[in-house]
Amino acid sequence: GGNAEAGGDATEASLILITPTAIGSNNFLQLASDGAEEAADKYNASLDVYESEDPASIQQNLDAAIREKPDVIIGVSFSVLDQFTEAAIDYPDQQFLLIDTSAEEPTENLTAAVFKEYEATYLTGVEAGLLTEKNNIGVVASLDTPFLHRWVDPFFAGAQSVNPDVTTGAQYVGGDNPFGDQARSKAQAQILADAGADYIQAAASGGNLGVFEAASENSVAAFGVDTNQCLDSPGNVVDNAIKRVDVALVESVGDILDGTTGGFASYGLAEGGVSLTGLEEGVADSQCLIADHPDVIEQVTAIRDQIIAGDIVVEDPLTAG
Amino acid sequence: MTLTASSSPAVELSGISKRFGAVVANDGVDLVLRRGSVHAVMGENGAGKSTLMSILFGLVTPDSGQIRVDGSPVTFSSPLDAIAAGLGMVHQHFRLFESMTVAANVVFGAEPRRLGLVDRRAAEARVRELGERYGLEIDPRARVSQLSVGERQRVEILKALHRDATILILDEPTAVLTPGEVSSLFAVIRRAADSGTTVVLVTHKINEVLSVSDEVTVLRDGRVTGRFSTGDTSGAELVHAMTGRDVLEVSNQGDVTPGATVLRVRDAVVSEGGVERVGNISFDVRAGEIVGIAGVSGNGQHEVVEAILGTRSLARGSVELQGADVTGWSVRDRRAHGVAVIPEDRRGEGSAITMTIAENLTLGHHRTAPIGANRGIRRGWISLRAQRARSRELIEQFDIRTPSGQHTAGSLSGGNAQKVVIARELSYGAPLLVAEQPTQGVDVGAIEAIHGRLLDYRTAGGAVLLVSHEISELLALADRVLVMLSGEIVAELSRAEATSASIGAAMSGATAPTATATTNTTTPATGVRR
Amino acid sequence: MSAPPEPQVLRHPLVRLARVAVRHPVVVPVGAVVIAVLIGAVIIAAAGLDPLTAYAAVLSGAFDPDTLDYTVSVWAFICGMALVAAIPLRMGEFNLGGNGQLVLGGLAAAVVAGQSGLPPLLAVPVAILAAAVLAGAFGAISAPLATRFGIPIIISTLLLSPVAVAVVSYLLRFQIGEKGAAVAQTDRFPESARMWALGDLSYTNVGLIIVILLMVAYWLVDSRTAVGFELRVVGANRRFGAYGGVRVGRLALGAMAASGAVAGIVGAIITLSAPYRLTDGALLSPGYTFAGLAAALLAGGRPALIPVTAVLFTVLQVGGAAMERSADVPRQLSDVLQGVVIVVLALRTVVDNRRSGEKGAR
Amino acid sequence: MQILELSFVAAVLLAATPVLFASLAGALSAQVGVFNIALEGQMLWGAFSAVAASYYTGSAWAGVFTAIVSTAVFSLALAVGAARWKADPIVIAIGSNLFALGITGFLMRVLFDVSGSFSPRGLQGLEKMRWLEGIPVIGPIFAGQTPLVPLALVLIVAVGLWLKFSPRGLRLRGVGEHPEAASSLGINVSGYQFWVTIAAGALCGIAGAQLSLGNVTVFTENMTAGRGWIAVAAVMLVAGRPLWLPVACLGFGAAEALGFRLQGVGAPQQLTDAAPYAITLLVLVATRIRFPARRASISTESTP
Ligand SMILES: Nc1ncnc2c1ncn2[C@@H]1O[C@H](COP(=O)(O)OP(=O)(O)OP(=O)(O)O)[C@@H](O)[C@H]1O
Ligand SMILES: Nc1ncnc2c1ncn2[C@@H]1O[C@H](COP(=O)(O)OP(=O)(O)OP(=O)(O)O)[C@@H](O)[C@H]1O
Ligand SMILES: [Mg+2]
Ligand SMILES: [Mg+2]
Repeated sequence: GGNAEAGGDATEASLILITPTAIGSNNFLQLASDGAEEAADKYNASLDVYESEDPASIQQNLDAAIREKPDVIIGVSFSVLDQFTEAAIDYPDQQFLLIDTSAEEPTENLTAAVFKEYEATYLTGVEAGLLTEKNNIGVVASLDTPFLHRWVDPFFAGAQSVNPDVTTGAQYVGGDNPFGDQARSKAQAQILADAGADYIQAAASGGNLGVFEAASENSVAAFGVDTNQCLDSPGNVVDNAIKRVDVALVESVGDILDGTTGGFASYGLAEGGVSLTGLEEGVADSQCLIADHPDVIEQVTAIRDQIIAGDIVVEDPLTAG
Repeated sequence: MTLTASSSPAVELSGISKRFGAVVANDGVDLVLRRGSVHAVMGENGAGKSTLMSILFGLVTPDSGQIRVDGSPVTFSSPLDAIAAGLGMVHQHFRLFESMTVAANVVFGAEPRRLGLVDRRAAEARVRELGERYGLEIDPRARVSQLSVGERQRVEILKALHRDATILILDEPTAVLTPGEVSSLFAVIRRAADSGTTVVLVTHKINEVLSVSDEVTVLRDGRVTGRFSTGDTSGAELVHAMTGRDVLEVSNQGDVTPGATVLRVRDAVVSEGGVERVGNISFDVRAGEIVGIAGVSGNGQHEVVEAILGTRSLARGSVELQGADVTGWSVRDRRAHGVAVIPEDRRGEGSAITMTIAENLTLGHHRTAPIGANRGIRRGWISLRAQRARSRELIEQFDIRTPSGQHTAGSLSGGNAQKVVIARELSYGAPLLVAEQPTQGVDVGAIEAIHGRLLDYRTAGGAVLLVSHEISELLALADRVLVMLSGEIVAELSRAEATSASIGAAMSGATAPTATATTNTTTPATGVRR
Repeated sequence: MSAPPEPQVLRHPLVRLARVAVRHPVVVPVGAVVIAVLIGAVIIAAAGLDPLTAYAAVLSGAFDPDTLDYTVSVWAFICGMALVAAIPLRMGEFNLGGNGQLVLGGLAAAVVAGQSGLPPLLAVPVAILAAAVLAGAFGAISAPLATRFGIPIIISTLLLSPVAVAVVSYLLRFQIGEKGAAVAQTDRFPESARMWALGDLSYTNVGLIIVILLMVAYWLVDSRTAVGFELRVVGANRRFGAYGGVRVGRLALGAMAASGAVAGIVGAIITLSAPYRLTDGALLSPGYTFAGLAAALLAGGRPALIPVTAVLFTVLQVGGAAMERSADVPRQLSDVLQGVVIVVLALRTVVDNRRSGEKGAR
Repeated sequence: MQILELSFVAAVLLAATPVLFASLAGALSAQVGVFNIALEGQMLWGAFSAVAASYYTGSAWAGVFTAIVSTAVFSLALAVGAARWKADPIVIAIGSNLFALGITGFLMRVLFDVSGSFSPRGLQGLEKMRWLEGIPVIGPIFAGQTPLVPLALVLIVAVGLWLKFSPRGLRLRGVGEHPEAASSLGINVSGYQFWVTIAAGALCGIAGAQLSLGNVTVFTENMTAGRGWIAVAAVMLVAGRPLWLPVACLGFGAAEALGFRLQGVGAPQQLTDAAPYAITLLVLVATRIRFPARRASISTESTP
């Protein structure tokens, strides 16, 4: 968190980022805040980050932000949707940007950027399906919420698409600190490992570190999310379902500052908004295990292209019901 | 009685003063204790006896004054210092670890060791050895929670003796003992004194002082008002020194004819953990009579009281109050229907020491006028003004020694705390009054007053059930005496039949001679154990 | 021998007044706050930040006229949760299960508001009533657990709370939640089932008045009624209460039910306010339960003091967020300060009691 | 589900170890009559200071040592307040739990400039006892654990026996059971309470260190996540008797691990969340039915 005054003393624009909960160990929110900082740098803008605690404090932060009259107020995640939709109607002169969610009836001053994380997770699933020797894979996710299923169901679907024999298991961290309890996430990864899984997708936010530790102590490899987490635990992470929140945020802010507002941009594999580390430049230096499997990369690249071409449609667990 | 006046002073206290806020508990007290003597300290409630003993034992630091042991000045900053100087104290309120064994309690803090661990065998042997030497036999492995009051007191004395105490302080040791227990305690005290131990005995009971002590010091309002050699004084003189006046013994003249039955107990059985504490007893108490219940502590009397009040339920049988069967009623309903109880355990049950005296006097009146402002719709509300006025009145009427009703009950001396309970219970004006050890720890002047009030209660048509260990109290007050043993009523004695001898005999199981009952056994015959 | 004479100056009426004033129950928390603020300043300064700026930001953030509306609403919730803690505290018990009772209240309110189709004038009262009943019943469970099984209320409430939270979370996720939403939450309630507004205030609504009424009721019951007296008697000595005819079991049941019901009402008010839906976890994340517990402890359960101590925790909570927004001081500092205030207060009351020598004087 | 597998035992033990240390702290405090619910906050502080020290020194054992010492210092407020000044330990504990939550998050931001988690590259965790590998039974259970895991069990048994058989243990128990009685026998009651509370702090320090350098190698905001409260419940469950703690704590661990495994067959995550608490409550209810509370003590005179 904190606020970053970017661009020296004479800033040309102002941004305020509102998160739905404390950033804490939530790497998704962390990424959004990194993206906002990057945008502030790029457009020589000032940036304030307001961390909320609950719906009422989201509203309160939003009110405070509106009083500041910045060029763009950025809201992250589905949790801020209600408040932003209403504010956009009440304050038509204020520009709002929603990241990772979009309004059903958007107004001109409400721009949105959403991601198709499920497409990337499908690809990590494909990698797991190809690599698994025990034909058993799993996921450790923070909570059993519809949104987090974007890292669960497509992973299994991708694996099963290339390896119909694969069996699956999902574990949800829960407890008092679902987004940061590494001890629990590690114990749960251990359970998956004990049950015979050799590839595990980590979608436990701050708890991913625990999954990687479990991987290092068992003959298991893990997949990370959002950024290149291979760097966090070299030798234990195969690949990552990257989500370019930062890129999307920077681009959207640029669009708004240029006067292109409204509507929503969808960032999938086609738009380069989500991807795998293994499909990017510099795989060799990524510390990811996938670098040792050029054959797998080749197959995954092909499937990625099919998805982009629309030959394969990955189901979004959110809309799938 | 041995002559010890000439022996050297073991302890000298001079000019001891102690204040608690506005209260001067000790005011320049001088006290000389001679080696091998039994020294009684007497005084009214709140005279400062316990405070003085606490100072002597290092529990309370005096504001001024000096203590000498064997002629050399000492300062006790904690009981540890006092213990090291050869003092031992048996507190008014027992201080025992209930979950532990007798041996553990005795050696606690001064444990025999083997390989760095507590040597349990040595500890048990020590308890047996001391027990034999002083006539304090008790099973070292028994758990304190299972001991009777008298047995607990032995443990307390053993604790002091284990530390080789040469000066033994006993603060009101007889308040809860039966006559048999008292005489065996006195035998122990004599034995100890004869072997060189100095004993300080705090008590309210003149006859005890006269029978066991060598010297007497009397305190009043924190000051010494008399020093006597027991042989040269009389009960009347001591009472005068304590109270500044002569005290009349009040007694029941048998001049009231009992009226309707107020309390009717039928076939009552109380059991606990499968053991029958009270077995199938029946009795009545009528308006205008005082029925006494005699018995060694722990023979079911307390359970009977609890069953009447409703804090304990009957396994079988019934309790009728003023013609209504109240067996299944709550305490509140029974109280409303007309029963008041002066409980045995005034601190644990009869009061809340952190609340004010006024609040302590309010409980039970808080739903009735005038405190529970019971005018029409104002039912259930409390009138603070009425509460205050009432507490002022009762403090005055019952001579409760306190600066004001807004002080906590915990700041009162033992006897004054008892007066608070008595004041509250008598002022309900309930048709039935159950009084359990009502004069426990109360000074002679106050005993006179309490006895007077109980008689007045009866004369005014109240029914009184008096549970007491004091045979003299029962003889003075009761119209009839029931004697309980092992949870059953073993005798009913009319006023004419009741004598010290007849009650005592029934208490100990009719024919058995009382004095020899407790020799050579580790489980003395104290009836049902608690 | 009498006590050492007091120096002449100390007997001056003004000095006496000052001494009484310093010991007055209202003043004790103030002293604790001053000490806590100083300790906090040391921590801020040690972190290389400016304490004055930080505190100024806290105060201006909390009392900024623009946000006063929000501040007052937070104050109401903290007061409400302080009552939840204070009622059992009076009889010497700790209710650490406010979270579970809060979410159950939210659940009941959400079910009534979302699926009833009640007319506008009825929907809100019925929802609040349902919340009070459900949460009250849940709170009451701890009483028989204590009287029948000897499980202290502090433990049973602590253990029951996460169970209730999990159940509500489960229901939201799998049973009553909005379909297709990214997080587990209900649909928005219809206009008819939203908390009645107070003028054109956007955060504070009729919920504030409800909480104030609850506080007045608690004050009256505590100081002026037989039930309040009985609560305090039982708090001081349970056996004394039982002997005096207090139905301890029933009283505990009533106190825990009332405590739970108040938590339920707070949960209902929050749920029925903007954004008019129950979201998994949203009732717990602001930490009203602990702030309320802290305020109640700080007030010693005394009804008249709760609104005052609640102000303190409101300022720290609302101002803490403002401080982070504008003064670059990590938000966690407000937890630090709250912790320090509570600890210092617990220590100070003791010191004061010793000095005055009046044990337990109220 | 493979409940009887040794890997399950190892997992349960691992999950239970921080709670074991913390509950020993709670049980000792209970024995001297201090109701210690500050375990959560102290453990959190221990976890933080262990990671911070390991980061600065590069040695995990220095981290453990620092956690022990600094958490003992951290517990001073409770020790002084509850033991010396007779303040309400519950209130102090609630305050210090809040303080711990705030200060660890605050320091993470000002010292390391991160929020959420702190696990810098190269942070040293505690070594596992790999040299036990190959030994039957012992190997599969302990080889993957830090030495602190067996230490927890050994310590609990040692403390339990010490309490029962040593003079100081006897006195310590007496202090809790009847402080006036102990003090009238010359025992320094507040001294015992003070030092036991400090020792409890040190134990919570180890608990935290095991959590942040043993179970995992990272510090996360609020990483104790209720484990201290579970320890409080465990102390309740065993009525303060240390020798029973392993049963209670491993019971919790098993309940949790079982809950995780049930997720594998379709149980909702919320069941896992609720299970340890619900089971504890049920066990408390069950045991209380069988052991009715002891009768109130008899007292004779009531002078305050
Ligand atoms: N801790 C205390 N705080 C305040 N006042 C006290 C305290 N201890 C004793 N007092 C007061 O000091 C006076 C002397 O009390 P003390 O207990 O010594 O009397 P006592 O002679 O033992 O009386 P009793 O025969 O009733 O036991 C009483 O007025 C009592 O109220
Ligand atoms: N002879 C003895 N000397 C000293 N202490 C003893 C002796 N016998 C028992 N104790 C102490 O008395 C207490 C009860 O002892 P015991 O061995 O019966 O405990 P226990 O019933 O096994 O304890 P628990 O049931 O609580 O585990 C303990 O505190 C013990 O240390
Ligand atoms: Mg006395
Ligand atoms: Mg045993």
